[in-house]
Amino acid sequence: MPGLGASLGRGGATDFLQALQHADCILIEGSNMAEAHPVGFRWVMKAKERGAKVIHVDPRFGRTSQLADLHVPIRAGTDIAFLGGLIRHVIESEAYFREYVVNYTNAPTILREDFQDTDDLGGVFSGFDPETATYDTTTWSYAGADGGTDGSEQTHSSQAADQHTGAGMDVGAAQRDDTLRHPRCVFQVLRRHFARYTPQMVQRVCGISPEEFAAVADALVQNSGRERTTTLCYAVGWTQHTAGVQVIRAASILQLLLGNIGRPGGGIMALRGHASIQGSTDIPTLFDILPGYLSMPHARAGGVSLQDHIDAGARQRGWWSYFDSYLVSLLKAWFGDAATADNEFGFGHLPKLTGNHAHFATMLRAIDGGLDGLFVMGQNPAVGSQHAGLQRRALASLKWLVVRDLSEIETATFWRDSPEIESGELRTQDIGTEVFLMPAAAHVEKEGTFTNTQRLLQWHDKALEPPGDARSELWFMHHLARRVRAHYAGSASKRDWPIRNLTWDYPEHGEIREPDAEAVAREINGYDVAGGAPLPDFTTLRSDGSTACGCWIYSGYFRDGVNQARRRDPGDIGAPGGWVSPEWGWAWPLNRRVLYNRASADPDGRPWSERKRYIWWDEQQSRWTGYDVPDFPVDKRPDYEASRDALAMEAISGDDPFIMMPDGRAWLFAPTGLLDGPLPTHYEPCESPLDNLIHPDFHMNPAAIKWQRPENPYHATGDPRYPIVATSFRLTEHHTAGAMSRNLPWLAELQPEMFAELDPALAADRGIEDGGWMIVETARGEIEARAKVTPRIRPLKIDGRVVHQICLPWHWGFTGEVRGDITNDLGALSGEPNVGIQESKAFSCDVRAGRRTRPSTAKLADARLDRPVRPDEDDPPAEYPSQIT
Amino acid sequence: MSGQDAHVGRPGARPRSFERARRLPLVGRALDWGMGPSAASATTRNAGARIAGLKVTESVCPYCAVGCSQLVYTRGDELVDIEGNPRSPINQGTLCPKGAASRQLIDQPGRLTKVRYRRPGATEWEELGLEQAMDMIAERIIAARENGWQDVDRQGWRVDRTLGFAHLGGATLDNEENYLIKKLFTAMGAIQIENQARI
Amino acid sequence: MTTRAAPTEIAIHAPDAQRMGFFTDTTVCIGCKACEVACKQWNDLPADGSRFGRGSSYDHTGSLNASTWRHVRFVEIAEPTPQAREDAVQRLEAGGGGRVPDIPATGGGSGSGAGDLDLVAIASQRAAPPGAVDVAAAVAAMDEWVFMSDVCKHCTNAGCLDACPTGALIRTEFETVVLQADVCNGCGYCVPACPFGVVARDPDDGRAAKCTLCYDRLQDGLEPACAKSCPTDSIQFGPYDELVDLAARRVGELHARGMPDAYLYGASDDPDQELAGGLGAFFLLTQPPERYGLPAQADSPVQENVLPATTAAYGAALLAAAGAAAAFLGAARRSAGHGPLRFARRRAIRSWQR
Amino acid sequence: MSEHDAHDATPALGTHGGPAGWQRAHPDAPVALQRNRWQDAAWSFLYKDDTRYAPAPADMEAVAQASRRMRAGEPGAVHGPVINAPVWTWEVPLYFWFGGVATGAWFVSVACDLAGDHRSAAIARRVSLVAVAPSPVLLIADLGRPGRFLNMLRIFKPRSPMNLGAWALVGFSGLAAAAVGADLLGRPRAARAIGGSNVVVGSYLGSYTGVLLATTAVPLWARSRLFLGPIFVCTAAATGAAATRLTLVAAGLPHGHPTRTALGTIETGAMAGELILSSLNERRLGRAGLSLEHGTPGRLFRAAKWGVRIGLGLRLLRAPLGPRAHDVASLCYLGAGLAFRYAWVGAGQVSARDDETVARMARGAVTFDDRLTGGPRGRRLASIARAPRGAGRLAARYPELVRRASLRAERLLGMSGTVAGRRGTGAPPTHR
Repeated sequence: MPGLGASLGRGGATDFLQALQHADCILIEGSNMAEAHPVGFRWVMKAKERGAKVIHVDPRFGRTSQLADLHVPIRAGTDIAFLGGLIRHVIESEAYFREYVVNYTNAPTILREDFQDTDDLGGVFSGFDPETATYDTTTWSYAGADGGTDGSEQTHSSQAADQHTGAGMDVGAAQRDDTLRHPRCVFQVLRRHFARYTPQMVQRVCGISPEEFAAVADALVQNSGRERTTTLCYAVGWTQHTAGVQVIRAASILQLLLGNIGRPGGGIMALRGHASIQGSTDIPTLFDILPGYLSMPHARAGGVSLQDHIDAGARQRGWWSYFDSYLVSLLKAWFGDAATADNEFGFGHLPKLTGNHAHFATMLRAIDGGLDGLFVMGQNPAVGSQHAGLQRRALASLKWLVVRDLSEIETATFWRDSPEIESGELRTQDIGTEVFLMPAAAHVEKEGTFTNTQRLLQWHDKALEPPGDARSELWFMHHLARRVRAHYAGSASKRDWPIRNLTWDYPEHGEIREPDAEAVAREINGYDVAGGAPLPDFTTLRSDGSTACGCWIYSGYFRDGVNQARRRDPGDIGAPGGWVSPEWGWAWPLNRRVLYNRASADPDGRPWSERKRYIWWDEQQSRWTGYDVPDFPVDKRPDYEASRDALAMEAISGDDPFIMMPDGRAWLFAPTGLLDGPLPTHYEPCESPLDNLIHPDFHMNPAAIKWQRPENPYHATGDPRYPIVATSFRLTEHHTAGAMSRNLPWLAELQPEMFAELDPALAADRGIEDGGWMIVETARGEIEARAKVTPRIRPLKIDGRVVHQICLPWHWGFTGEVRGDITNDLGALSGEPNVGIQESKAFSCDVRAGRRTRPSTAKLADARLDRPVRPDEDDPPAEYPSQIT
Repeated sequence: MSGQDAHVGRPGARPRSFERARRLPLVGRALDWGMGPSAASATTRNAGARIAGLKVTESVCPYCAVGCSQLVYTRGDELVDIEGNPRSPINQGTLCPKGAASRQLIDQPGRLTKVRYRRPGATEWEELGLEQAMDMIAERIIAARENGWQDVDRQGWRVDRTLGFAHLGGATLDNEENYLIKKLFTAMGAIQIENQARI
Repeated sequence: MTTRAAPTEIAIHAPDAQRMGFFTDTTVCIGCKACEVACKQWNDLPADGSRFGRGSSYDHTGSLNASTWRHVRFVEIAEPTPQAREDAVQRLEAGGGGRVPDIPATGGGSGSGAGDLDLVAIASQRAAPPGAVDVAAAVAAMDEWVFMSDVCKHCTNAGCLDACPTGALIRTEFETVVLQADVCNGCGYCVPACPFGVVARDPDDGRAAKCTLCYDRLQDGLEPACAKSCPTDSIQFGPYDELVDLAARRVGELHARGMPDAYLYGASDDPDQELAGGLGAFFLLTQPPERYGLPAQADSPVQENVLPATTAAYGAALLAAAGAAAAFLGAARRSAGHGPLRFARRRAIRSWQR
Repeated sequence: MSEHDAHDATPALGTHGGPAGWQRAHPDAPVALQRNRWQDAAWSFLYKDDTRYAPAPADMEAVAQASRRMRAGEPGAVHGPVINAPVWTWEVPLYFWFGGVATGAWFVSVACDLAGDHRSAAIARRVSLVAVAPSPVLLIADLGRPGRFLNMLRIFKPRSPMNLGAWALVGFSGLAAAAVGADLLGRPRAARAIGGSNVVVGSYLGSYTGVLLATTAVPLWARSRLFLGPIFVCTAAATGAAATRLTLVAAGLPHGHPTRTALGTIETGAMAGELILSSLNERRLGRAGLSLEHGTPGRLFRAAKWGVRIGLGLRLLRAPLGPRAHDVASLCYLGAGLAFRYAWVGAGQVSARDDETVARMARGAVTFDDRLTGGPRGRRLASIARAPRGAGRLAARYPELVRRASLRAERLLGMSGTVAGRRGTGAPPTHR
């Protein structure tokens, strides 16, 4: 999550669920927590009964809102405007936690003179190139700090390359004004930037009345400071936007101004929707990063050497100065004895990126005939991915497809009963895709770790043998690797070097020859190359090839050869600080449960208040101590003053709690790491019935990715055919695309049919009856759903006109016990510039009563006739809008 | 429960007629006949939790990311019960409906136990042996790798990669599994490795 | 505080058992239905299908039945009183004012441009045409979305228990009412004898079935499955007396927080006012009981009616027997007396008795 | 696809009809990883003293007040279902009818004996035995688990009318068979003695069916609790007498025989009584009686009443029409009796689904006597057996009250057509 990473240092929730009980106010926005995370909401309820105020800001009055003290309806996709209003309120009313802001954030840091804000340029920051729709980020740097990132080399797809690293920026030379009065200090820039976000503007953009706005603002301000803390909880309602990362940035800025990061009951709780989605970014099945958020190498003229890559990725100061150790240890873990200093530890053999190879780009490649095969493991893109109709067409263009799941999901049967077959656009006999549907093992039939939303690694033991030919992914990958390696064993080709030299000697056991998950875990944890002893943590990693480690941030989870993730001791919950339960599982990094917890103490190392005591400096023992593992060098005195030219961790002073950042401070203003601006700015969603009132010249995020293709038509702003705002949400009773819930009769009966929630006025206007059928239409498709006409959805008055919103769950598809139309048939492919996430939480549509008369995606059938044949190069053209019509 | 005594003996509070009849000497007892120990069956008298004495395994719920701990009770290879782990400080024994239904996730209708294979252009599934399927997949991934291989890109920069195959998924997989996916596929030169959602 | 069942009613005696029960606090319920599923999971009950209902909010399984022993009710539009509806129209027409959350089109600001809210035009058609959405009613009911996990009440005066002719229903040592599946012969009498609509007969199996308060789990010291799974502890399980005390405190606290409508359903009332003598599974509600499909007052229909009904019926039967006798004796006397037809009658008697 | 298709989620796990086995896997072993004596429940309780969930001891009076206030007055919107409808099928009313015939015939047999007509008495006993014979079959057929019929006799439970009824059926059948056996063996005195004693059992068999219905939560039945028994007894007496009469006529009982006269008097009197009681009850029922007016039960109820009226008319006109007219009247009574039974059982099912009536009954405001007597104390069910204050006086005035109520009902019905209708529609729902 670069939103959190660029602000605070690490892309993970700063908090854990039990800590919510210590919050004095909980703002849930962009999340439907009670429905999507019911057990997590347990701790919100505890906080509420301890006196906390719970606020839910959401287009839909859902089960979360019912339990909240205050529900504020908001127009979907306007979160930055609302958060910006709160930021402005906090600054203008001087309600910010001054001591925290001055000491722990980069508010006092002075920016370059040539930085220009959106106010100066009518909606973009300095460095914007309308031709490529990208930014040169040079001018966003601190004054005096030379280098900065070389913006010209940035592309949309290089995403994570520099986002955590800020490579090359010499923050040591940065100047600060602790009075926060310097006109070019971050604080003053921030103040000016958000000056437009007045309550009146919030009302015009979001549809939130000044009274409601004041109620939220007062609650946040009153419940922040030395004695009190506020937590923000969010989920994909914030991230799945073309400015999603900047929403998280805005939330970070707000929490930093209020002084809530790193403190018990504070922080930003990212609520992930899949058991191990945090784990699948930590150990990424993502194209642009290597395990532990190390960037994948990018191709460049003359080739990229290991040193080039380290120079691009490492920082001189802060924790990222050890980038080289982590990368080399990873290469040692992968290539073993073959990786030596002489051959750059095999670095040169890693595949290199040249552009966007994310999911959507890949599927578009597939449509164009540029992809032979696809593995789909535990995912259901035919239902669950944006523009599902396009996804299914892409599947039909493959030569082969391997699907691994528990049951026959839509992705595996698209050739038989998809809407495209129904419409006659595709004929089963003509689909040349060879499909392997492999039975998978369920969670109790294998062992391993999930990394849950609070960065907690929990080991699950194996209770049963998988039935029949069902196997774990571990088994599948292991035995596939065995075959592939056997094939290439005799090859002398340079390109086969990584396969030949890949370390792959995991012991097998049992009749089915299941590889040993703990052996894999030990490799991830890391070991001493000479002796093979497990490493205690990542501080022991070296760049000389003496250590191997598959994922540096997980180093320590097999400390002392003990599976730390398998620890199951809750401890004494009632003891002071006992609620942290540090012996239950293992959280990365180093079992820290609250990140940046040095900030729970004041610059002198004393708790900000007795009530919010968490980590403090123990003068007698001369070390940091408390309820958690200190997120700080444990013996670095609070009064340690780093010299200006100190490097690495020496450069982090005793009162710099954000050790991942080169200046040890959280970034209100992100001089580097983001591709669409150093500060969040309100842009309308890609598809919106309304104009951007704050920056009329730039309707949507100018750096966002759009694919202008006939099969991916977009709605123009204010298109009268699509006047309604749609958003999607999850129900408690189902899970994601339904593969894990629609087949379960116990769950299927609880929510048997696809429905859409709409307000009574819209229903009356369109003649839609509660419980009757209705159709939701976009340029991509039309789906039918039962109407749930409910006063829980309220029309909003936006800038003088009434805007209706509809809310769509997205759990149904064309197989399973209960079936229904696919919400994702409605959306268009679009991409947030930093991470490429789609905008599925706000788009425009139209509704009418009745049932559809043709298959859901039939209207795009003709659009594909003029598609190009196989492209001559790797990257599909991603066209970036320079002007939005 | 001091406050409650005030109600007892309140003026006008009289037992109902049935209660009065029941309390009549001798005859009143007849109203309770047939409700005593004679009504309980042997099964009821020996009732107990069917998981008593079963093997238990600690697991983690596979649905959302809260990380609820589960207790899995099994009799040999038969799954008997999945419920919340009361020792977990996260969920303290509770589960949401999905977690509570996860026994049915394992024993769901239509749970796959055999490889299904669809030939190009075919209208029906065929069954395939696991080893045969693995061999076929290995053949195809190797062919796709070679077919999509690039030593250099269009500008002549070294890329050492293949665009022949891609991977999607992982958010509900174990870390160890994702690690092997990333490790093998990256070593094979694949870069199009993606999962559920990019956050 | 409740009329405790006399010991003879208890079928299973255990030396230190005490009354156990459920306290379901709807003010902390998130409507997740975990209880419904956890119950089915533990008791191995099948899914029994559902239908997408009109106006049923998120409830598609309808009601408790033989294979649904916990059921979460959702009440979304509690049809407002005429006065509340009228108030809503007024508020709409005023284009603002009133409590903020009560205004459907928020962000309107006070007094400005209320006229262009098409909502008002629709709402102002005070009597909505049949079938159309009643906007004003909807507005009046805006924030009244309530969830309630329903279950067998384990009544002190249990109609099903009183009715059961086979002894399949018993009161256990925990003073819960348990249906013994190995005894029940499916007579169906308990179904209408339950004033709460809890017990039902399974159409496939033929036996009646209902919540056992996890009698088998209690034997091994385990919490019932629903209470254990409840993520927000809306369902609380424990010794009855402790639960009642806790629940009463909770009501007091909610009253203090400005929720005067919070009340206990099935506990803490005067003993003679208590629902069915006191419910072993009682509820904290915030709306009138009928919103949740609960009767405002109830007692075991058997205990209520059996004595007067039997007296009337049996008395009538004896009267009928006496009447029959009287009719015969009267007829016989007439035939013995004088009259124009007496010879014919005597002839008839003689011919019949021959 | 129709608009509200039910989804059949074929069970993957789970068995119908009861909890999973209550057997421990190992009889003496504990449950692994769970603490005994509900300690886990206490340990994991979320709202302990560190919260303000329930901080202070409550004012119990205020708590009770809140409960009573929310449960008083008009119910407002009712979101049903409140109670479950009875599951009894066609066998049950038929059983009621046969049981009634048997009882009525037995009464007749005893009366015959008393009047000295022993031949008729013996025939009546046989009629009764024949009528009671299908009863167990019907009763068993209605059970969900017919094989477990004998579980009814597993215990003796006076509290349960059905249990007593099962015992009564067994007792009655046994005694009836014994009496008929005695007849056949030429022991008339024994038969008479058994017959006399069987009146005690028969009186219960003939009347408990009304009690059975009255001891449910179904508004129509529960609120007719003082009427149902007498009505059912009337039906029993009338149908029993009619059946016996027809049998005796067939056996050659001559016209003018006092037994024939007496039977005619009994069936007519009983049927007239039934008609009067039913009409009276129907009117006092108010909203709860709506289910007797609509749908199939309503049609059956009307048909039954017409059957009775025709029977009464035929009997009055038997002089001009001849004796056969009386036989037709007897048949009318038998048919009417059967229709009454089906109507009462069927209407109960409709009534149970009328959520608003159920709710109103619970609020103590459904029948007219509820209003006339000022409603029961504390809004309790009006029909609760606890005597209200001044019960003695009330009992004395009850007939008068019922009369006034009926008048009032007629006025109200005449004006509005419905009583406290279901939001204006008046008709109770016929399906859910």
